[in-house]
Amino acid sequence: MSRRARLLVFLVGGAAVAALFAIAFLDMPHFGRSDHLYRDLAVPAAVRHATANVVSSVNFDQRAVDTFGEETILIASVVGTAALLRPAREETERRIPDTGRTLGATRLVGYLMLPVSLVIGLDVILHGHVTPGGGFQGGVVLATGLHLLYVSGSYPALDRLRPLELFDIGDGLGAATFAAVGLAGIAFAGSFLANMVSFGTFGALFSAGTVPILNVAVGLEVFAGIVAILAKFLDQDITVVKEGSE
Amino acid sequence: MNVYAYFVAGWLLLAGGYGIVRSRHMVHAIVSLAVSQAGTYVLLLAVGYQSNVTAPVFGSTEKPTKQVVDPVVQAMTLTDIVVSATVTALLLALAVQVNKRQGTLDPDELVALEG
Amino acid sequence: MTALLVLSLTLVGVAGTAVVATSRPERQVVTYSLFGLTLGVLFLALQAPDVALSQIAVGAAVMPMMILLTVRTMQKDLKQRREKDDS
Amino acid sequence: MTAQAAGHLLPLLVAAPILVACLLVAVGRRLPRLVVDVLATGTALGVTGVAALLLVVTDPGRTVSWFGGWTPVHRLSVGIPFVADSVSAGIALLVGGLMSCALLYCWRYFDSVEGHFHALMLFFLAGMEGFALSGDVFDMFVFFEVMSAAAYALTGFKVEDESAVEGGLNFGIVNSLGAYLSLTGIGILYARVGQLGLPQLGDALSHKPPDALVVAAFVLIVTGFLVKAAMVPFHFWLADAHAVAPAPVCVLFSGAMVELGLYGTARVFWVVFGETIPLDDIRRTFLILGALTAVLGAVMCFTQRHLKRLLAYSTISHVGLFMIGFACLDPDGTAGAALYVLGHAGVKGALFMIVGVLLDRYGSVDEHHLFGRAKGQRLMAVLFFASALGLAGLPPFGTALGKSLIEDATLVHGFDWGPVLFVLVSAVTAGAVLRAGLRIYFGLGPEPAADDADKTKGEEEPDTPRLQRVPFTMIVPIVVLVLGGLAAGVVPHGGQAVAHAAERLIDGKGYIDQALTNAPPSALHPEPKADWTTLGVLLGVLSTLLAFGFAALGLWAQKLPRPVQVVSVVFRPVMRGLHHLHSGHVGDYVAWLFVGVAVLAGLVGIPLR
Repeated sequence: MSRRARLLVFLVGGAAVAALFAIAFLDMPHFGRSDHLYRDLAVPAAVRHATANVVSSVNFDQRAVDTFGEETILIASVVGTAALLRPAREETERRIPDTGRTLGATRLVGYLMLPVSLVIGLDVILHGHVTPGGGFQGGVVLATGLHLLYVSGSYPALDRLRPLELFDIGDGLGAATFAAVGLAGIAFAGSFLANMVSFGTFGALFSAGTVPILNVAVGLEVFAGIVAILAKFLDQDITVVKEGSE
Repeated sequence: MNVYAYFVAGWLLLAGGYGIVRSRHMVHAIVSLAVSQAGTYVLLLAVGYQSNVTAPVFGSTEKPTKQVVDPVVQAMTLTDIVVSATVTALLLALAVQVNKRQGTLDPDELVALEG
Repeated sequence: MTALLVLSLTLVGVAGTAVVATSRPERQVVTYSLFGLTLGVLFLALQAPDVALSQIAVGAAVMPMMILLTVRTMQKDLKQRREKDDS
Repeated sequence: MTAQAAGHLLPLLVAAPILVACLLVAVGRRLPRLVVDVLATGTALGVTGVAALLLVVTDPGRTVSWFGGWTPVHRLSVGIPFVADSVSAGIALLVGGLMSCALLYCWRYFDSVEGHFHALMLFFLAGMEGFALSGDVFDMFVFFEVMSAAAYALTGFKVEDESAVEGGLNFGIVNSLGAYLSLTGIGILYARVGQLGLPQLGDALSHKPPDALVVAAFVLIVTGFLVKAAMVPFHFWLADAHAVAPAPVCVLFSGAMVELGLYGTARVFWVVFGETIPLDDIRRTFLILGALTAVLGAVMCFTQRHLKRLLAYSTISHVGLFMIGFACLDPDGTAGAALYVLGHAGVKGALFMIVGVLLDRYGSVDEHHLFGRAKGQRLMAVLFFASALGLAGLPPFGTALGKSLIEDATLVHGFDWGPVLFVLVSAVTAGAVLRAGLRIYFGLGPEPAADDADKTKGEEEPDTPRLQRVPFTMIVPIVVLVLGGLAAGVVPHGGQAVAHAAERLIDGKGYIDQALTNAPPSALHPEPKADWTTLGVLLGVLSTLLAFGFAALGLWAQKLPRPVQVVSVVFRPVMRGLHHLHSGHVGDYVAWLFVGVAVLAGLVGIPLR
């Protein structure tokens, strides 16, 4: 279709969908209302399992299967990205020499920020069942922190800190731990992904049963997975070249 | 004002669709898709919101008796964000390869699949 | 509905439109990370700190980085292609 | 086996392939190729076995498992159930079986890149199993995305192939947008009900009037599923994705993934919306969509010369026929659709694999380029023509039994055009396949001109290094699939078992009560028909004969007398327009997607006002 015809088709369809949205939205309960059935069930359920962060309780206990699926999407995408961004037949990877071109100060910031983001990331993961955060958020913070090294201009330093095979292992291990905890639930508590460890005291670091264990597993998987994905994009930008062009 | 948040969500969904339809660059189309998906975040969180109550996180000091907003939509949105990031990664990876093979990412010039 | 909510919802709508209206991907990196930040603020206003944290980490850091790297790879590939055509 | 032990089988179907895939991700690059093959194929076979066991212990009732022990209290729960009835367990078995065949087919012959291909296949398997078994609407969305993410990567897996990566991109954008519309529908429904489990949702909506919110939620939720099911006008991505994905992946796409979209629609309709939206309304809507899809797919199929595109359009056309079976909204039509899906999965899977063999051996999937080149390939020719006849609906293939059941069901509802449509559509699609086979294996008809003016593009890179002879590991799965397609029609009492399964699927209230209160399943019809009828057999033979007629027409069209050729003067511009519509342009596809939502909303909503 021509650009004009395409726009016309979209405008017809889009206008009708907009109308559909409008009549549905006007029928919906108002924004800010106070009756939330699922909330009224989920909060007491979280309290029963001594999980102070109710969102974590929903994610890793009440609706843990959703998160299991979500982590599967993540690892499948990591593998998919790696497969799609592999050097094609006519390409090779070259090695980047450490030229030391970047300014010392920028590089210093990168090195200094690394431990800071490591501490923040780990804290977010380990307290995910008590305060806002969790395995996913902490894992992303860790992965981003590592890539500050790239932003500050030291790709070779990043490359040294990032033995990619180890990250593949971490990724697989994190996701496998989630599955294994789920299957252990069948063996020891009678249902898949059952929260079976002793719950501990509400609000304490050691509480919420399996929630923190799953948080750590997800943290490992997300950290390793995001690093692996970004590494593949970085490789495309920096190291993958057509044969003969170098 | 009671439904403003829902309409912002609907707007984002449609705007993203418009972006893909008018797109001149596949990366632009992929980012527009992510805008569409952001519409679903806004819708879900708006559905679970309650005025004048706090987040569903009690922390280590608070008693779990106060009223909170719906935690379930927040859990759903978290999943949704992960889906968005990972699907975008896959699509961008495909776009990188399309560009390598065909030397363009303008949908009007990509002709490997007509018929 | 508080003024903060109205304001952040409007900002999200405007920023999202801006992302779609930015036709060049290399500029979209900027508008998209701004959009990610406005979403993060909105989620805080909606009492969703967990979601806001993820959104800021993903929407304002990881996704823009992937888009940026994709754009740079494309520019590199196009340059190589042009050099090859010239020679 | 106790009900609780049977419940444990459900998560195993999802968790086991994920565990093995994680192992492949972690250490796949260090494992010898043979170990990767054995692990992956073994896992798929194991899943198939567990699914078979599940089917046996479930039949004829349901197996329910609330994860995390969150069993419902007062018909409400915070947890997620997996629910198997004979249909979902049967799909779990079908998916496992197809995946086993596909993985065996790639044994040692497909460059797996450090085990990545096998890991992706296993994630894909887990996603499909989870989607089939899940009893929670948001969880269905999650597993929908699991299978999608793996599917996008598998489609573009051959990165050296320009069209492969582009096909993957179109597929990804259109399907993702569909999924986000589904999620919008889920959000809208959640605002009303405050639950996400299918049984709780159905419980809350039952016997309420279908107001605007309910209709909008239904339309949006099924949009994502119908995109997967490639209903017109959501179908554009399918031909692109099938044309470029590796052959063993196409087996899964055509045989199971597309059908899962239809299954999702049926499941959500019967459990959640079955007692609010009037049946007549839904029946009319889906009959129209199904018939349109069947006809458009058949026409596009007949005019292809790229073999994988040809088979892809045939799949679109057949999904339209399955949709008509579901749209009868009765046990017979549903049972017919289920049998048809089984038979189709076998023969279509076999055809994709045979085309894969042609590609590996001759480096082309173009019908004209392959003219006469496979003469003397006796075994492959036999398997090819057996599958083509199965596609035509020749008794006793499962396709023929399914087709005949749906034909009966359409007549019961007073749609006299039903049998005519079925015979014609299956004859045209099978005719296209037969025409290609007669050209390739026998060199029949005039040799097509070598010009590539009307050549449709798609995959051209072979899956493997050129084959000198077809290895045993490729022949076995093809034979198994053809026999499977046959078995669906000849297993004694198979039809009745499927009819009972269909009765369970459409019993939404029974699903709700059993999931929420552990109520025993209701009694089934003691003597379901679901068997061969004389009329059905005759119509099956007729469509096969007509298929040969269409094949001959395709081969010798130029030799027809002039007056008859005038027809093509009218026909040709229409065809050119249709081909032009299938442009490979993602913007077009998205524009049509919105039109599709609008049409769906109009068909469902306007008569209810």
